[in-house]
Amino acid sequence: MSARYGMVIDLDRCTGCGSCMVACGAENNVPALPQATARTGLTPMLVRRVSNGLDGNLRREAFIPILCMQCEHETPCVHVCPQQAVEVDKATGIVMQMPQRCLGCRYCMTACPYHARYFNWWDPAWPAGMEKSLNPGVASRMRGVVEKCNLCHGRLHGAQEKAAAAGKREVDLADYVPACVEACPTGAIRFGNLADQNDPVAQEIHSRNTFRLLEKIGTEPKIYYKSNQAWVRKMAEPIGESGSPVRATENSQRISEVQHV
Amino acid sequence: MKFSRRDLLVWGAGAAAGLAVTPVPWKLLDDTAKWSQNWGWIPQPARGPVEVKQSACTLCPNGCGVRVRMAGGWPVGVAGVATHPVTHGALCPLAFGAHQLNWHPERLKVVRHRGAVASWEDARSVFAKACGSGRVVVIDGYPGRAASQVLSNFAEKHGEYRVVRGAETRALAPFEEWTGVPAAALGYDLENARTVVSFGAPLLDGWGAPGRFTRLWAEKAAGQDDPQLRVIQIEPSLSRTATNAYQWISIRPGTESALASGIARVLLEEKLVTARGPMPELTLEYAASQTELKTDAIRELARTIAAQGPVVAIARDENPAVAALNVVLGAIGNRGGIVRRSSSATSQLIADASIGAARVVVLDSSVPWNFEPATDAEVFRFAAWNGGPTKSDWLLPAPGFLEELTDVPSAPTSGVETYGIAPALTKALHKTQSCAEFLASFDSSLDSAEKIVHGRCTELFRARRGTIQSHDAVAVAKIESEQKAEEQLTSGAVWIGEPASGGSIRCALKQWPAADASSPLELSGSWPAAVMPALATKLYQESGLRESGRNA
Amino acid sequence: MFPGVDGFHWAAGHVIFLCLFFIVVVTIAVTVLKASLRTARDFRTHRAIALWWKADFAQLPIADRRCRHELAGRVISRTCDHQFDCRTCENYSRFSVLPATGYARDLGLDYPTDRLYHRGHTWVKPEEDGTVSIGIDALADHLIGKPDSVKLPEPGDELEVNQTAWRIKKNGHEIGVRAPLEGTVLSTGGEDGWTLKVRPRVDIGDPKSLRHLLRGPEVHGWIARELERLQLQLRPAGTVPSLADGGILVHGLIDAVPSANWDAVIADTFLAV
Amino acid sequence: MSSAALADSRWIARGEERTSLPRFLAWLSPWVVVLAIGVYAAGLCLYYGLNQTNLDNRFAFGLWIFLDLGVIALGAGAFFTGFLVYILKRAELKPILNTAVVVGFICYSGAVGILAIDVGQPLRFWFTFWHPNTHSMLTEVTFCITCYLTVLCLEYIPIILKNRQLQKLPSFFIFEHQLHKLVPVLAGVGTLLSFFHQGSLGGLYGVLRGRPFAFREGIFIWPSTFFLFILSAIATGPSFLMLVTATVETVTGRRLVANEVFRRLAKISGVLLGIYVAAKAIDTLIWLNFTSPAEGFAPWQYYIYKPFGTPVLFAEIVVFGLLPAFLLTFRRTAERRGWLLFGAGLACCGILMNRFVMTVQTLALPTLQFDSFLSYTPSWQEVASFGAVIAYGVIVYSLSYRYLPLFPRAAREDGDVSGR
Repeated sequence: MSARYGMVIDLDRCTGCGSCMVACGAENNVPALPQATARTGLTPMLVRRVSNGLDGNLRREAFIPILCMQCEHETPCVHVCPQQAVEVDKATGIVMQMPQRCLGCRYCMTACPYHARYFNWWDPAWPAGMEKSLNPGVASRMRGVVEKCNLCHGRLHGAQEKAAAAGKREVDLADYVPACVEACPTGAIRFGNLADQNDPVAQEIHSRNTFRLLEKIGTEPKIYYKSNQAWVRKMAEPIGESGSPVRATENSQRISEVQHV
Repeated sequence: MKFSRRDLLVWGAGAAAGLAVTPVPWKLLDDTAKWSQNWGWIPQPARGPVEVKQSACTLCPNGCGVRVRMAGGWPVGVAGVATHPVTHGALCPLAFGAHQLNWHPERLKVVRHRGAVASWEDARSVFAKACGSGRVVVIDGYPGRAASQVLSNFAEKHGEYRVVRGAETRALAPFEEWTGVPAAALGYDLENARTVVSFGAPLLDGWGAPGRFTRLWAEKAAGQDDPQLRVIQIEPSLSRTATNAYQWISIRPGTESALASGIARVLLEEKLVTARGPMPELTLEYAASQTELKTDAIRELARTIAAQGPVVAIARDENPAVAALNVVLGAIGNRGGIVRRSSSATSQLIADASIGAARVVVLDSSVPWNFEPATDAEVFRFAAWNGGPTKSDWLLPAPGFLEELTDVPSAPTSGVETYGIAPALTKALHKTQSCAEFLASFDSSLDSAEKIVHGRCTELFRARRGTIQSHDAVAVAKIESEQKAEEQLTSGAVWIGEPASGGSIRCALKQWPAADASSPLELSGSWPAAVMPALATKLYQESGLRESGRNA
Repeated sequence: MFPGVDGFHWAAGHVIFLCLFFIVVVTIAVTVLKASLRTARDFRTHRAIALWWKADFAQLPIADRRCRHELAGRVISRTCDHQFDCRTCENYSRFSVLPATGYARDLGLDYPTDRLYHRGHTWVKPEEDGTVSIGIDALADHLIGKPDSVKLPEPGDELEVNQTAWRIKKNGHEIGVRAPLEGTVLSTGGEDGWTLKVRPRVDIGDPKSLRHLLRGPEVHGWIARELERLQLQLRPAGTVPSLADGGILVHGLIDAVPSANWDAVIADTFLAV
Repeated sequence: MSSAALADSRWIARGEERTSLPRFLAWLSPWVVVLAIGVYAAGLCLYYGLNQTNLDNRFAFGLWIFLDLGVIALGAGAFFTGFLVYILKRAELKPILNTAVVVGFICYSGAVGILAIDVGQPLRFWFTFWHPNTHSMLTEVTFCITCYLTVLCLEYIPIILKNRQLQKLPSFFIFEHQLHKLVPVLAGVGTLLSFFHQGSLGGLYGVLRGRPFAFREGIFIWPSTFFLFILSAIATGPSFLMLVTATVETVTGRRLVANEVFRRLAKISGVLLGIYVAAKAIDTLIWLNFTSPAEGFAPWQYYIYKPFGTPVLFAEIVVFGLLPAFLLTFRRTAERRGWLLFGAGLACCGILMNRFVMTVQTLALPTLQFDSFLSYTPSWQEVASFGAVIAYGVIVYSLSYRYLPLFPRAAREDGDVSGR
């Protein structure tokens, strides 16, 4: 039976510490290039800060980790890549980017609704000697190719080898934990096999306050989010959907009516 | 034979057509693409088996357990230790890039004397000479370690030993006077608290060992309308903790003391608490005018605080009023409050007081980079990384991340006593020496840090108290030998003492403390390393998640 | 894409797409191949030469494409549509029987009547032994004067009618003189050093085989027009053309009037493109 | 006459008057400078990588893609004229055919040249042929453009071989002659290819369901932009040919093409533009009222970010669509050279604006709640490469005009429209 790996990210638990970003960068040998900016950097896992749009003591912020959404249906990047450098792995549901085959046309980046794809604008480089600390499980990418979150495919590969050595066909999820999931100090990011009905994560996706980003465009992402706060859930909707900034009063239980003199 | 232009053309076309049917052009095409995949100037990780080892991160005094993936003798990845009794597998974001710190461009590789490259011999001879001619002050930023013992032993003979405290320890300082228990022996029993009132303490943003409070909050509070654990954040601006708190009270900056007094007054006036404490002299109206809150809001806040006990108040830094509020709340020595975790810790001299006349000041590498002693003495600073301009005369390269064996005493805010060992996992990249090694080499009568660690293990085994936690918890009493105990600790296990017993502290606070206007030293409490992992710096910058990225 | 490549699977999209693509590629390739093969065939069958002249002819100015019968005054105006090869012209006999109204003038140039003339300013003189002599005519001779160098064909070379027979270099201009007749070069030299002795590939006994060459009144009409054109081309810029009165040409005109557009003069005279 | 000028004059078709060599070189030299700077900039991009540009992860497409789309649209005159002449047998357009082929060749080769810099790994260009994703519009574009550029080369070769000196080589001449006879086949193939890739370039954006500004529903596998791009390209291709020819006539000061040809082109351009404007208006209404709301996007959001307000939409449809359609169609304006060229110019600006908006606005608009509207300014390297393509075009066209029979003399003086 083929697996469908996915996540449920509990945004109420996310404190925006950024551990997932750093762990992801270290796992995937992301170079820290001084010349890169917020718009040219490589952040396969990127924590975005959002607010309810209000000021003063009614203001609230939340953090939304953005990674490849692993779209299941009409995967936009797979659809547009001219040379099959990105494919949905039938066995795992992972949207696999193959930088070795990438031409660097960046069409997939324009196609991705979530801006979860990154181009290597520079050759990767590390301070002298630091290449010794690179993760041997992941090859570094050359400049001119697109990369993104592959759900720590190196780790999946390790787990598959381990399963094969033990004569098992299926991967034990205890062996396959993506770096961001492992790093999250609050357990906000939960990872599981959505095709397995016994998996708690698979059950979680049906709960009331679980949602996905831009659900209406029909890409069926396998990364789910969860929040008990209405204004945070609104963040998943397309811009313009809600019309005006979210009203905080919908969330009044959690915001005390402390007033200024 | 004549060779006409036409012949040349025909020959050329024929050659091209002929070449096209051979594998040559296709092979060349393929090779160019392969070449683009294997550019020589792109560093590729060395392939090889990965082994996982455990140690502890000693970049700050919280000593979180780390699981380090090693390849070819070098660390290639850091993760938390799920079975760690304090962190439960969590780490601060910076730790995930810490394995790259040893190659940080700001790594100190050679001895420097006022900026110029010098040698260890130069440093030694100057130190030896100066040592013989006057008082030596040794300053430690991470007290309680075996290395600290070496430092203090040396200082006892040649001068004085002082410590630099982090903000979390400074917040506990007022209790030293009121209870007679050193701040280093106090901690918070957060696991049993049900309401935590934070006066600006970054509880969810690097306060204490990150795994401890964030995990408690995530399990007991996150996303719940009526959480088991209420976090009330009193802070002027919307911080990460504030936005995730049960309540966020925005006050005027610097009026935490006034608000604490106001809350205490309401608690006592309305008899919301059973414990007794001194009534603050300041009126509620004064607190309201200071904080720019309405008096009703303060009353409401006090009622919310008292509604769900046990309650503990946590100050960001030293704040006697917040400490006194704890007394009023009955949090001292009680379950869910401020507890004494250790009976052994002793009071230490604080370095931020005037150092006095000294010939030499030695700063251990654990001292935060922004701490500059106010002295005319010759300053020897040990550090693994260069944090920028410094007044120190000597910069001595100290071992970096996981380059030396050290032991890990209890974290500053921990409610229980712990002990662990952080073995060196990687060989030193440069000719480095720790402060303890350096000092011990001048006095043969001093025990080395390793010997002290060994002694502590033996002591711990003989005391037969507590448990050793690795995959499972084993009572020390059930461990066969002291070698076994030391072996376990060296491979990442952590010793945990017995939980603090209630009422072990007697607090004698007769009078509400005077408002302390002095703002404490701006010292980074959580990440004293002079630099951040390059990856973290970069990712924070690119994500815009943190403006400065300094305090993790 | 192809079987054997990672992750290959046939799908309707593949089939349609690849079929279309390969049809296009094959069509383009076939087109190029066909053009190349036809080119090769034309060379093999000597059609190439005829085609080449045909194209050159098409590019000649209309004034240079006058029918010989117009030159002789048999018709008022007619443009040649047979590339000056009257041997294949079905209208030749229709017009050749008409009376020539052109009159003979003293051209001041020597155009012996025992020779036949080609529009590229060469003459052909049939010899008794069945060979012919070929040389350049008086006007060309006067134009060039003493050439800087002459590149003659080697004995044994094949000449093709209307193709370059020999090349003359003069004052930096390269002049290709067209052969009036097809045949094999027997010898070179002769009286002025560049007359060719040629064994024609056609039977000169047959009157039809040299029918494309000018003779009699046609020569006069033709040279008169040539002189007129020359005069127009050689006049100093800005002057009004004066009518031709048959003044005697200087030998070596190219040296005498260096300021003229000799490129155009040579092209028009020797039917170059 | 200097020997250089003499040598040069031999390459000019006999009987054609061209400006003197020094004046011609003086005209070329600034363009050569622009080209040289652009080639240097392109070299920087190839050597150091695309960090030389100001493109970024959000603005992954920029000036270059706009240039590609723009010149390919303007170059549509080449295939469309070929289609009209060879397939629909409109022989009266023959005089413009050579110039159409050259313009097409310049546009397509320029676009392919820029694409070679624009991709991150140009050495892997052939991967698309080896692992094609048949679902991708870009695969279709790559295949068609590669094939069509080959076709254009094959159509351009006979024109080159007609040069006075090259024609003297019998093999060249005969090959030209034979190839020329087969050009109708190539025109047919070119028409097929062009219809597809002009459409696929539109489809490129239309399939982006993650970019609501571009996303369109469509017919079978083709979104509506597929058809709109074809329509707009064939509508403005002839206009661009008119502009080019008129510019050459102005620069050289001689009449090259009969007025009748211009009027014919204007009529074709105007009528097609009218159809395009109508289709575009209908498509816009469907998109704003049905497609976007179904995806959850509020259409008014697209037009609140300046400078992309509703005036842009209005300009695109009315000022650069409806107006030139009228100017080109109606006899009274079409007969006046000034109005005619004004209309043609508007049509060309309109298509450039459309391609610009489709590229830039699509990428600049936010999709997620927490996205922001972004802008981007091209780096000098991008601008220089852009300039190089234009300079390349001018140089190639100037050389072609000077040395090749773009407007055959015979056809002009004989009034012989069948001239080869």
